[in-house]
Amino acid sequence: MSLQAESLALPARSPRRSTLSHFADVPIVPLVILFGIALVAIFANQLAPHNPEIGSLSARFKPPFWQAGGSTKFLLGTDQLGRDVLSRLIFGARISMIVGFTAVIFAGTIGTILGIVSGYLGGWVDQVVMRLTDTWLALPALTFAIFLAAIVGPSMWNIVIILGITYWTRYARVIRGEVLSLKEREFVRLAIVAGCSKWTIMRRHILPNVINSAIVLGTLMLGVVIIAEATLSFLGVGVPPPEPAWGLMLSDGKQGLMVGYWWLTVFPGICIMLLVLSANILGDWLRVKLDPQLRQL
Amino acid sequence: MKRYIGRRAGYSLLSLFLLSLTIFFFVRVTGDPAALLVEPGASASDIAAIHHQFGLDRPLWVQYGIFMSQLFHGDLGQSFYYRTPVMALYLSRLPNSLILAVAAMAFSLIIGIPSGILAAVKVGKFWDSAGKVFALLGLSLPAFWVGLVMILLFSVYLGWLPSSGSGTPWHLIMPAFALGWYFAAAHMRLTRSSMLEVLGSEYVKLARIKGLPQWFVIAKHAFKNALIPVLTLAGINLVLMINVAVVVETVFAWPGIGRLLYEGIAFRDFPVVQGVVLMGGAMIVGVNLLIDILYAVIDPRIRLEK
Amino acid sequence: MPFGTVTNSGPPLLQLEHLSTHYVSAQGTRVVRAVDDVSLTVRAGETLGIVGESGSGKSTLALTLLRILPPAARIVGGRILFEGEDLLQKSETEMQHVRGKRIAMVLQDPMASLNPLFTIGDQVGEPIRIHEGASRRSAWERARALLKAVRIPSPETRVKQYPHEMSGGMRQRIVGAIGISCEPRLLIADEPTTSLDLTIQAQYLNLLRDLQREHNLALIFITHNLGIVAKMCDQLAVMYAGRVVESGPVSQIFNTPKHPYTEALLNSIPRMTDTEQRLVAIDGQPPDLSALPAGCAFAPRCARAVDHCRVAAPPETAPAAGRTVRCWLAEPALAGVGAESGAA
Amino acid sequence: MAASDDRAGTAANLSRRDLLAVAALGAAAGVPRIARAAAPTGELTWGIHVTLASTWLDPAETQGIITPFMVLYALHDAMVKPMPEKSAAPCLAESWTATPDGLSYTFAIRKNAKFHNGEPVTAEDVKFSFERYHGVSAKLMHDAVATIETPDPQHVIFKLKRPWPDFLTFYSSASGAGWVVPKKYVEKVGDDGFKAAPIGAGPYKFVSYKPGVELVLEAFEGYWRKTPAVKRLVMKVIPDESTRLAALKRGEIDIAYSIRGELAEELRKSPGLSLKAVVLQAPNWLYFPEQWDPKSPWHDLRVRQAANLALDRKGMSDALFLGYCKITNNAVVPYTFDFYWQPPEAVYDPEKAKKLMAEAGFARGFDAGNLTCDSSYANMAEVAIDNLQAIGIRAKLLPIERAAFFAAYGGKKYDKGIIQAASGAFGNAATRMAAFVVKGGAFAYGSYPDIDELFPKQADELDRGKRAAILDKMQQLVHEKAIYAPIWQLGFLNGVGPRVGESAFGTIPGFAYTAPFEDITIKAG
Repeated sequence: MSLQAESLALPARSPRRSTLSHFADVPIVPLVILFGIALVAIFANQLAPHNPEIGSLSARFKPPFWQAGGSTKFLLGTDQLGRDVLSRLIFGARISMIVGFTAVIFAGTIGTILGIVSGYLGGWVDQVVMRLTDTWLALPALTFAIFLAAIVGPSMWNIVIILGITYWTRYARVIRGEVLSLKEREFVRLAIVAGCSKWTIMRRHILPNVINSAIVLGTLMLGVVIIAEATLSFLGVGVPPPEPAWGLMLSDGKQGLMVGYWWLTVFPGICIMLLVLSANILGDWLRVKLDPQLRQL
Repeated sequence: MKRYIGRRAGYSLLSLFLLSLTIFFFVRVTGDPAALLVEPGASASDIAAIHHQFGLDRPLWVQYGIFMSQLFHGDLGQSFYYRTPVMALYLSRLPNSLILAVAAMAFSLIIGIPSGILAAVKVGKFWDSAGKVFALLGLSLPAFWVGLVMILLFSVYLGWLPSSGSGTPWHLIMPAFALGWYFAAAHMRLTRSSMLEVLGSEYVKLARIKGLPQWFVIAKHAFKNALIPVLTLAGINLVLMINVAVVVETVFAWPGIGRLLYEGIAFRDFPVVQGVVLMGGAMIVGVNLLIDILYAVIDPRIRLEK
Repeated sequence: MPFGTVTNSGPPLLQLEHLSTHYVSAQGTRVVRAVDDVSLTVRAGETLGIVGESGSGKSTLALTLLRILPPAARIVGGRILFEGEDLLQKSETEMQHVRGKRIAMVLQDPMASLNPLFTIGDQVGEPIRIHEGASRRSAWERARALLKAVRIPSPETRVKQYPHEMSGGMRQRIVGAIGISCEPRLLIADEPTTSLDLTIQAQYLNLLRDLQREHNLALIFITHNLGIVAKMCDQLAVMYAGRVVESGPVSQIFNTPKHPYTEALLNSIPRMTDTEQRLVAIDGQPPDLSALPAGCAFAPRCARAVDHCRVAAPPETAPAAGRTVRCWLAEPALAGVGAESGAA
Repeated sequence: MAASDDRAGTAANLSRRDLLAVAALGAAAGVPRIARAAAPTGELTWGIHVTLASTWLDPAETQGIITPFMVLYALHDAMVKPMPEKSAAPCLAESWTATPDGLSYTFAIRKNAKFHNGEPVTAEDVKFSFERYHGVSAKLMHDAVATIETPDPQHVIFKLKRPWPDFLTFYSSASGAGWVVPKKYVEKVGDDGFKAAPIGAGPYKFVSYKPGVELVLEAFEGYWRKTPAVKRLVMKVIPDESTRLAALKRGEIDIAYSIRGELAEELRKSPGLSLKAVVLQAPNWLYFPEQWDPKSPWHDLRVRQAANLALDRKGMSDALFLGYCKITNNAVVPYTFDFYWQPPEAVYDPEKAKKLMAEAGFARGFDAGNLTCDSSYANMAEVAIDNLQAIGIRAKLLPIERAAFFAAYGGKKYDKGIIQAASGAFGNAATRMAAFVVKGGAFAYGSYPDIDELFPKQADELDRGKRAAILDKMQQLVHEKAIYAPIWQLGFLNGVGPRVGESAFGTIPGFAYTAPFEDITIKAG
């Protein structure tokens, strides 16, 4: 047993570990936050006091209830169109979760498959995939987003597709690297000797061994994707209004910052921050737990 | 190694060619620049006139041929919107982008590396958590928001720094920080984990067994090894910074390349989009080669594999 | 056959008294007793072998001696008397003067033990420069001499080379050279041969033995290979679940093992045709060090365990001079008492 | 002349703060201030919301959008252009006459009109500029004109192929053809050279330009109308609205274009800053492309009328534009255009709207599909959707990036649901009808025969009164059939800093930017 493993993954990794003790040191707070956001997203209809998309122009810019002029009718105030900020945050949780998770899964699926195929088959397949990732890197995410938005039109699902298509390369690179080292391992060689087909080996032997890395990367990418979603909104090609996406709220509300309508950006900002922070802390933990080798983002 | 680099360069040229093809056709699918140069309601003949002026009335493959032959002569064509050569535009913006990227990179490394090391050395202690939270905050807040809050705080309330524009080092501080923070976080993270890995390595253990003082172990045996992945990432990030700075450039009215590209897309200025993306691609290729060479300088394992 | 010209005489060079090192998880909820109440003695020039399965605490014990434990580990009790001084009372700076100079250590992975970015000469000469304040040049000279001492051909060119240019056996010898560079009194070798093939292994063991003789070194040899113990060691300590379950002169233990675990280990020797092979002959799994059973940690795997073994942990007893054992069966009287109290 | 140049040189080397100090000193010392005609002093800085393009420096490139004119008004001058006093004011042309048959226009050039290089503006320059013009309307204009005669340097005669009532409209405001550049200089330096260092006949001369970043201009003391009061103008591109306001608050800029919504409120509240609102010649509207489909609810006039009644234009304007939008109730024709017809005032009456819906058989409302709009106007559309929802018309917002939106709008891709759009195109009521109402119009998804019938009649009508009557009738029909639901003419809100005396915002009706530049002053003291 090396010191490295000990220092990173304490307590010592003895082969006989109960599943429970495996998760004994899980970071509780981030997990609770993520579950909380997920619950809010699921029960948004029950939780939200108002319709998130419909407001009244006569009730614009009401501050949160504890400030002068605020009322308990709108606990966290109202926005530029008189919509309830709390309700929008609650429904925003749903959109952020859907956008975040599906985009990450989408990107992860493409990237993992291409990474495995490219890493395992090598040769011209590898070259094509790697050239493709090079090309992708040269096209900034935003360029893509606007192109795609122009072609397919903006919608929540298109944003998911855009983010997925943009970020698959990170998976491809990491997974490919893993596969290259897995290829040299005994069990893969044994499988080859045993006469398994390439596809069987990739599916049965390689995939289960890289899935941990993909999960860790996915947790870390969740944050990246959510920030990217907000940035696309800032550039006017994000989730279209009036959907209450957090990124859109942050971007729409930024105008109010200078006027003193701080609640328009601070609340969605905190929500995004909590979600991304939690995902990242959890991702860091998972990385240590599942895959100490995975260093790059 | 020369042959290796040569082959790599060959592949990179291939990706650049693919990129030119992709971007050329992609940009033409997205819309008609003429529609943006006239108000809605303009006549069809007006629009046809613009098409003719820009050469958009010719077959696509002819347009691509012209584009490629110009490219061969180092000419990226003429901007539809600015009516000036794209290369000149690009070069006029490049210094700004470079200054911003280098300053942002300096910020991110100056903050990222020492605090990453600190977080790794004091694992599980206050500095580790502080470093982690600082790192993750940079990742958790969109740059446009950080930028606006900074303008509000340092320009409007405190009056210390100019709100926007370029020209003096004072103008550079806020955009460089806003851009650098996100990357600082990434660099700190990588420094931390790479440092942890190196600190957990057998040779660092051996160095401590030798009785070397802690700081010496960190400074000599750990730092240099841990730096390699960080430098690699920094190299790639430097190029990314040039290409993705659009948000920061927009907020701080910093006249860089990100903004040029963004406007190019918004105006369907095909030559600008093609030019900027290709130049960006060329830079990434260049930096990747540079990293390979740098690697060889730092790491004797590669240097000697002739 | 145990080798050893030095007998149990003279003052102890190193004396461990009830040493315990625990790993504590970040939340403090889990405690792993990696080293638990270990007492051992090593005399100058003597070789002590420590054997045990993976995770039995051998390596942690070695790191405890040098106090280079990972942050989560705590030395929770005991004393480490080295040449009469308690190492646990020393400051970190004082410890730095012990490490490398008075106690050296050879790690198990020669491939990973050398920093890939520095030359061999630099790394071999480093302890000399640090501990003896030697100049760069004289450290370089000494490094060359050391390479020669560990029988590395053409040391003049080798000092200028980088680790990746060496074979595994050569690297392990270089690590050995680093170990003896400041002429320490005690050398700890943590499974130094696991990653070497058989011939090189034998060469390396011979080298270690020669070095030991030349420098009158005390050697602590951590291994799971009883064959090597038989070849190299004077004394033997068998570790199980963080504790020393049996210790004493090698010949005595080999002839009359007192602990069922030791017995099982010895029974597995004939089947070890490959030195790489792990101790798979014993049924069952090593215990989870954070959730040890109430009684003897070996009881669940012990064929001869009685009820009492599962109730209380056996104390360390001395069945003969220079020998210790932790087993109720070794002390039937005690076992009987235990059985009564267990029945009551 | 030499002395004044020296003074100017000294002033240019002083920073703005120094100049203020000097000015204050002057005031304190009681030096009598000369009313005008003194040398221009000081510097003003603009924060521009769009990207400055090189093409804006050359009137020959003028496309059909209004933005280039923010620069053209400073650098160049036209024969005839919209000015505060009238929409076709004599500028480089002192006067003009048209023959009764509408086939010949004679312009007399102002004698003291000079280019920045000191050379006089001649008939040759005017002819050259017209022929050189290759902006959007170039073909239309070049085709209409048979010959251009220059009997002497002071006179130009345009001979048309056939009568064209809109000639002067296009020559004066709807294109760049009437803006004059120096022939000799352009021929010497070429088109690219000209864009790199343009010379015009406007009140400000070119100093430097960084593409997309910054334009610096300096007062031209030989300008015919008057000597500008401000020595230097700097136009800086600051794309982000919040940043523009921050820069204005800090005094980094003096005039900030386009400050909307909450930021406009903040601007209004900020001491020392003032809000200047201008009504653009860009009406916004909702369009119902399904109205020609008998199966669609929109086919029913009452439904379209209900949609009209449902829009709370006033509330929307108050909320989004501080009430500065002009609610004309004319869907596509701006009130500043020739042949504009004023419809009855817009009414907000959701109750009546619901009643109409019920009468049309939609008491429980209906799903209207998407409301598609240019994403830069999504905020407006969000309110419109709320308004429509209140009377049971349920639509989903689909904001599309500008370029894609107009391409698809013009390509007749949005044939379902509702379209929210706007147009700031130049022209008059007839040009707007052609594009948005009558059969074959670029943005007309259908048409009504009675309106189509009227259109060719007005085009051939030389009598202005009769033509106006036809166009009035057409606009009235558009209103009565509720083809559109007009929203308003957009209020363009800008910020002006404390140092600015006269900002020249809103002096030219329908023009969004500061002009004429020679009228702009820095506050004394």
